[in-house]
Amino acid sequence: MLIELIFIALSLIALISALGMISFHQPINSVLSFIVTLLSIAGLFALLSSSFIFIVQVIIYAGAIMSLILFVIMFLNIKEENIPNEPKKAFWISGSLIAISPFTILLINALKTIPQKEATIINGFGSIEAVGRELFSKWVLPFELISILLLIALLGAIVLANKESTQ
Amino acid sequence: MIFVTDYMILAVLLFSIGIVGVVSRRNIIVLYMSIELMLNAINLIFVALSRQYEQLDTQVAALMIIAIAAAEAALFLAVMVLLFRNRRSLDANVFNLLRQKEATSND
Amino acid sequence: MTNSSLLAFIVLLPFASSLFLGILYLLFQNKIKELTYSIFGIGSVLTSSILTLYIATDFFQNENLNHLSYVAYEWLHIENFIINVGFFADKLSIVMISFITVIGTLIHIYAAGYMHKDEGFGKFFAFFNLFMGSMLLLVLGDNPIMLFIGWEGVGLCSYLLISYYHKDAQNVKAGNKAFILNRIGDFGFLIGMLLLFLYAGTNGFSYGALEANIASVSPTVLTSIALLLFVGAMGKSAQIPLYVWLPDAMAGPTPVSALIHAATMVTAGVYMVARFAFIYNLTPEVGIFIAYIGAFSALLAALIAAHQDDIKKILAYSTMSQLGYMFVAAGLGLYSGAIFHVFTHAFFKALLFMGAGVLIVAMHHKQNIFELRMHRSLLPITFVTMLIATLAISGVPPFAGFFSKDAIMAQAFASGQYGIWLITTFTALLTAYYMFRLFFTVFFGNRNIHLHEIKQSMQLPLIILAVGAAFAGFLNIPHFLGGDIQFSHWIAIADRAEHLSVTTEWILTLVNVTLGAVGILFAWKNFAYNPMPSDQSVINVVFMRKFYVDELYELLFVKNIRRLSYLFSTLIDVKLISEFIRAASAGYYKLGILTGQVQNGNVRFYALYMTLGVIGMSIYLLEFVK
Amino acid sequence: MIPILSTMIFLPIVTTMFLFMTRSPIVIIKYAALLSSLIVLLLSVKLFNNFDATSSLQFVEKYQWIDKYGITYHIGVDGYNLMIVMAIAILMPLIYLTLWKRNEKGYWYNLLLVQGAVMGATVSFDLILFYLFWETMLLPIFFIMGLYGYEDKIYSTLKFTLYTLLGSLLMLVSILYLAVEHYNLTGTWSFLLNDLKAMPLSTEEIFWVFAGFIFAFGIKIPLFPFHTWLPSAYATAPSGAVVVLSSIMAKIGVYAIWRFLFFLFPQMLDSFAPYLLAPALIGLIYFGIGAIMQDNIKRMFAYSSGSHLSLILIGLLLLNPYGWNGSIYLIGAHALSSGGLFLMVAMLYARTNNKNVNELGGIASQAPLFSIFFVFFSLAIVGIPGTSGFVAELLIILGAFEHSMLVGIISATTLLIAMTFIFWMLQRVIFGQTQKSTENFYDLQKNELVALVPIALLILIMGIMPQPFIEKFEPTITDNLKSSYILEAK
Amino acid sequence: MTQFTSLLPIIIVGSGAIFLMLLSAFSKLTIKELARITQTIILAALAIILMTLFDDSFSYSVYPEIFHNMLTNDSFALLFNFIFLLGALLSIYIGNVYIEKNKFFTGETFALILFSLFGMMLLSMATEMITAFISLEIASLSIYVLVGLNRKSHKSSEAVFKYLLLGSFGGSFFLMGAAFIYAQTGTTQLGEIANFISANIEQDMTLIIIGGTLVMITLVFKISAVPFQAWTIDVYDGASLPVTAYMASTFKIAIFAIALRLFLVDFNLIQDIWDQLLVFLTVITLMVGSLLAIIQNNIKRMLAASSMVHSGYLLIALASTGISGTSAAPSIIFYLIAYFFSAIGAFGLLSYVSWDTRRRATYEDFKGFAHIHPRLALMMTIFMLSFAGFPSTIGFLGKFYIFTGAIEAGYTFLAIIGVLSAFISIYYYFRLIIVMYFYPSKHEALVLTSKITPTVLALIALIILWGGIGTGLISFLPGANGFIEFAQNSIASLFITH
Repeated sequence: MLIELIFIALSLIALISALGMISFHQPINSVLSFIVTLLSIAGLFALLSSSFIFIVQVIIYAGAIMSLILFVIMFLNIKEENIPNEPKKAFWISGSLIAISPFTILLINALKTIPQKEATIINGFGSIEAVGRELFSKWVLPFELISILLLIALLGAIVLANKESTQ
Repeated sequence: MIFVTDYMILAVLLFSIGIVGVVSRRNIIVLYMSIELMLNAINLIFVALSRQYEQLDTQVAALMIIAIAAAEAALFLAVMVLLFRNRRSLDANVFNLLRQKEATSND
Repeated sequence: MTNSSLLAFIVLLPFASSLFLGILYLLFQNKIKELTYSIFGIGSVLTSSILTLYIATDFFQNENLNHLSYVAYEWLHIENFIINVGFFADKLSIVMISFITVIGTLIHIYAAGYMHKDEGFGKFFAFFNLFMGSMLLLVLGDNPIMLFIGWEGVGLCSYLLISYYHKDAQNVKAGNKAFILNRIGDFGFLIGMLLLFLYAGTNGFSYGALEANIASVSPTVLTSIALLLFVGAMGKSAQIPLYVWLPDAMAGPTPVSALIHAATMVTAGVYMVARFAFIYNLTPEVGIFIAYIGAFSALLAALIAAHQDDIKKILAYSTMSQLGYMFVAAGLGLYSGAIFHVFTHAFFKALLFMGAGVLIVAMHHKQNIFELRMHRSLLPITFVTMLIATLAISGVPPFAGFFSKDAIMAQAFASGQYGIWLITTFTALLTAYYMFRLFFTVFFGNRNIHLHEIKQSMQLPLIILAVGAAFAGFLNIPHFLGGDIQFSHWIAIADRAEHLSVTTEWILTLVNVTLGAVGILFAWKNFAYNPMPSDQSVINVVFMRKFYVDELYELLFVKNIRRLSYLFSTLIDVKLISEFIRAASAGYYKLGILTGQVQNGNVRFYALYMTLGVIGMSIYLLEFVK
Repeated sequence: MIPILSTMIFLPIVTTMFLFMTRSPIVIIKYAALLSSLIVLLLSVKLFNNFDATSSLQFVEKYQWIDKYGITYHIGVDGYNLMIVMAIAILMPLIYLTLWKRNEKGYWYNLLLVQGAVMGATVSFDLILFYLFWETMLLPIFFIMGLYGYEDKIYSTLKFTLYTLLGSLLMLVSILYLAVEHYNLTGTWSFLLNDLKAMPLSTEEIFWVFAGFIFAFGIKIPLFPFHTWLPSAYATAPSGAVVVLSSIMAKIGVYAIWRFLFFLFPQMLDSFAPYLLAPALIGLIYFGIGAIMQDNIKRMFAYSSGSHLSLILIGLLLLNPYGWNGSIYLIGAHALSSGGLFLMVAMLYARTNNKNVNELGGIASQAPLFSIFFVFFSLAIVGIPGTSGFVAELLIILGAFEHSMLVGIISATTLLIAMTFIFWMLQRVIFGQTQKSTENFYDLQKNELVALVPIALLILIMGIMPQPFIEKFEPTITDNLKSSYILEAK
Repeated sequence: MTQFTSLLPIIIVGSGAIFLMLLSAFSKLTIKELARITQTIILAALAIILMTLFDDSFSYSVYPEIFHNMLTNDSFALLFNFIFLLGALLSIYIGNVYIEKNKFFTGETFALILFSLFGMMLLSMATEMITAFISLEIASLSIYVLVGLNRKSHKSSEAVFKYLLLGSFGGSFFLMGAAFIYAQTGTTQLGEIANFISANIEQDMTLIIIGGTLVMITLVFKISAVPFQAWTIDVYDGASLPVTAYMASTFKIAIFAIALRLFLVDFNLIQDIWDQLLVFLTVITLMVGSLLAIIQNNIKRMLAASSMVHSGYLLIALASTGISGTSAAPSIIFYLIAYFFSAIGAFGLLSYVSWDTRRRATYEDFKGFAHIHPRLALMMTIFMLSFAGFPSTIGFLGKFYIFTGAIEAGYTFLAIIGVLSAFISIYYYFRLIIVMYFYPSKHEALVLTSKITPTVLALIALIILWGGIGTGLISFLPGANGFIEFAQNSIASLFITH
């Protein structure tokens, strides 16, 4: 009973904050509300008894990446005039929300075909060592590739953003 | 009764919201975050799937996706900096140098 | 028994020499003497005329020799369309070629004098020989195709010779006119010929084979064939309605007018009708039609001729008129009479033209009869010979024209075509009138005029021809004059001759002679010594402008076909189709510009397109998800 | 034993490549071009002599090319393409001779290439091979027109190219469709003419395939409504290109109808002849009349050759021996006469720099030789007896009358129509007073004379004794025809 | 050992990339030397591939005990890797002038090129969806960066922004699709997916279908099919020419590697679901692509738009696969080869003649080009003809092959539409030839220093011609035959089960 309540609460928060994220005018506000979304999703991870992902989500995502964004926003010291004012924003958002509905409905209907299963918490499932074992046994190749991917991201970020070589 | 599919449905909703964000906003930062939102929704599905089948490999997949998201984040921020340097603006509409100019010659 | 391959040589010689002369001329133009040209030019024709006479004698000597034929080689052989380059001579063609070659030779000799000091001397003789060759081929060919080849050949030569003085665009126009009208005739002729093949040519296309098969053809088809073939004759022999080219054809040098447009080519139509007697005998109604055409042509020509001032034009119209007589005869089935008139007419008409040529040269290339006025004693030979010719053409006994024309009119009367008889008789009166109008006007002038000197080579042929014009008639003396039409008997064509009682014949003849006399007297009154120049009254102008037929044709055909051409090539092709294509491509391009608007450079719209695609796909897939 | 046909195709092409690689000077190029084309001419004479009228396909060369798809290099000569092969072999050297003054390398290269290509298209018996040559022969013409053409050249070049390519692309679909059907039937790929004929297709399948082909050929010929590229192309193209276009390519268009449509689906051709006959007849008159009011002499001849090609097409569509032999003969005859005439127009333009009929004139008094030849070729076009044209037209008209009275009469009008504008043109161009543009009009040069005399002689010979030529192809064609259609005996 | 050799090229490229990265960071080598190093690395990889390239078709899983069937090496992958390496090599060779003259090319550039190669090679071998996506991301990210190399140019930075945004937007659908497929099959291994489908084909396949569709969305986005095409023109236009050449010639092909694996093998049985969808996509891609291409004045943009049209042709073939007919699948490979050579040639030549400030970008700039650079113009003509599918070029055989496949599959109308857009393409390809040849030259001749570039271009032109008319008679130069054989082998290897 408690889980239901938590789930409903978290999902509502997630949805609302997500909507907020896409509708706030100030980037700072949307970043913050996005962080709320991420955290609530993290909570949902927890409900799905995958503790490791939960941790990663909280630390890396909500923690690292988002603060990085905040940092960049500060770094660029964006002023009001730099922020686009979007008069038709509401119209766009609502319009596209309606427009997208077939897609959403399709996916939801499809998911309905999955056999129903109650989402109870299993202890020990998705613990760090379990996931780690999986990661280093079966998923070793993708793991290596991910490292290279991050390397490229790093390199790319340097190439794109480094200042001195532009003049 | 909460079923695992409900999580997935929520994820689909978030995914759609992400799409809506990409389509309807002009602020580059928001565009970026909408894509992040989509990735998160996918993560949620993956995790729910691992709960559904009680398999771990989709959780690993979720990890991978987080990493991918991080990588993209890095590039995004770099590009943002680049763009902002060039044009002092976060408005996606400003960046339309490459639009189709009126073609002139017709023979 | 002669070697029939001689026939081939008769045809070949002129062709060969014409080719030779042509090359010679192209290589050296005027660098070599006129003599060389004339030797080859005349020599070839002379040789073939000698050969002709040699063969002709055979025909005279042994009665049972009806025809010679010689096949050179196979020209075409597809299915049963088998055409040989073959030559065929029966008495008809012998008559034709003998006077063609003989008169041809004379005119060649005459031309050598006439064309003296002309820069195109060699070219002229090349064309002249080419003409002789084609004409002989026309007569001697043993199947309609060969005839047609010659037929077109002579047309071509007349084109080339009419536009001989090509510096003046008018002459070239005249040439075009002649050739185009001829070709219209040929168009009909060709169709008729091909139909003839398709319906009667199943075993062979030579005259003999056709004659054998002709009975099997259905009458209606036969009628149309006969008509179509006659269309060809209309063009070639300048009958209504295709006659308008003949007067303009006088633009060519006078020998050309004499040879082509008087003596030989124009009579090809008559020859053709005679040659196809076996068809026309089966289609008498067509014959009547032909006769009427001939009669009206004769009348019309005579009427116009009476109001012309240009000497050559007068002679041209008189030619047309005489041809009319010939067609009357042919149409009414008196082929021998027709051919006989061709024969006699060749003499006196050639003579007339050559005389006219002499006058023109003598008077420094004037052509108006009122300007040509002189005293007969200045050119005695010309005067005498032309007198004979004029008498002959006016049908005054005992000159050649009298016999031939008289027979024709008699035939008309005999076969009950009184209308035709009336017309022809009236035309006879007119003929006498306008010919003597010409004669008196020219020769009864004052004495003191300086003349250009005349070469002997121009005088001599006149005399020879005069003899012919005077006595050729006696070859075919009708019964009521105690003869028995030897010529008609000898030539042996399937005539449909009608016979009259002797008295009727006498009456008709007397009528003709008196009418002729009246005409002559009338002419004497008006034109001897003090000619009255043609007045400008409306009717007269109408006559002089030849009833405005040229203008009518111009209006009806030439203008419209040019309009049509403009419509097709400019309006439809350029304005309509091309513009449409242009517009279509331009429209497509515009569409492209429109499509280009999606590339508005705005990333959100790009995402939007993608999303729309996604939504579309989802809608498409919704049906699979229940 | 050298492979005659392949040599005739590839000698010019290889020559071109060699010259291009070695960057030869223009003089060498000229002589090389002339030499190679003369060799081709010799070979063609040899071919003509050894050609055996009784057997159908000869001088066959057949190699696997792209065997994965059964695309074969299969070439040969039979009664249908003999005339065109000869025409190409004879005309090309003469073209080179008359264009001797042109000093642009590109011009010569492209002419050599097009010679090879048209020869290939004429003799190939594999549909893809044919398609390859058929498309490739367009390219040199495209370049010649675009590079050395006259005013408004680019528009007309593009128009011409797009027209022709549209046609051939649709033809490609037809070819592929046939091949696929053959594959479904037999399980093996093949584009050989012999394999693809007599396929059991449904009527509307055949109809569409047929339509694809006819569209391509119709544009090339050109058939009546598809002709608007023709006048502009002829008007702007330089003479070399025009000669090739009118004397060779257009003929290949007609020939292709025989080679492919007749061989692939005779019944269809039989049932469709009437519907094609109508536009052909219209074209005959339409082009003929259209030519009358043309002041640009090249446009005039464009229309005139359009008219004659319609006649050739008519002869084909009559589906009787007279018509067929006639139009095959006319292919040769018209190739010669129009070739000669266009060459002379080239000389005319080179001398006067003027294409307007009304501004020419008086040439006869300036240049007798030139005028004689010009008049002669004009007469040959008109089909005066004694020239090769007459024989062919006679046969076609005869066939037309055997077909039906109406068709006969309409096709007989060619006697009149051609003449009306030709003679009017002669009157204005050759005769009359000398104009400003023709004041210093010099007569034929040696090389030009050398080029023209053979054509003229050939025209005469073919006119005076046609049988030796006709009997080369007549037997095979008549037999083919009879074996394919039940001819109602008239 | 063969296991190792099959990995060796990838290892060489990957380690080479890292090596270069470090090298460019810590050493003062000139760009020329770096380029030479890169070339040697690629050549080494090529050499190893060449050892097994001509074997008849084979397929085996690479180190299954380590990689758990996430990588497969087969003729298919081998051919693709060969093309990628060749593409990279040629782009560097051809672009050398450009690279030397423009300062924004640094050591990192080559590192990124190698990284992208690394990604593409993995992509062609990957048989597991997450792995495939990661390799795709590796390739994409490095190419994003390559697009944005020229930081000074606003266009370039705008291009990278759009590419990055839309790329990751489109990419996310792939993952969603993977998730859905997992949701039904419980696996992301391609082989097992195939087994699952064939095992219970009669059951309801909703999730797989939708998953497949979502994956397809990403793929059609990458090959820029309408309506996912919008990014193409902008990105091609914004990127610097050697990069454009590189991505145009290789990246699209890489996408087809995974697409073929998925749709030819795994979704083979349920493919007919997508038929109408694909047909629709094909038609609008061809139409809109043609429309966009004719209105371009900038050659680069024209080629970009025309690349959509070429994707359209490929989609024809893709739509024709699965159903009866054996030619459709190989025809894709063959067409890719044809397109590869034409594209690398055309873009390469473009980059060669416009390295400097007096850029030749538009049709206008190419007026009279033939009169000052006849040989280059000739090559460009050959490339254009090949693009247009003119006979006696390899491009013609490509189209020939695809249309044959379409007709064989009963899609005659697709073939006709293809032919019509080929007809339209004549206009914009021939337009370049026309301006090059038929107009007087406005520019003075360029100083074209490099000797190597024209040679390479000439080589490519020869390959294009030989690929069009090359005959089986000459065994050591198989020409068209050889290419067809490659295509058929590689496709055959996809269906080898192990």
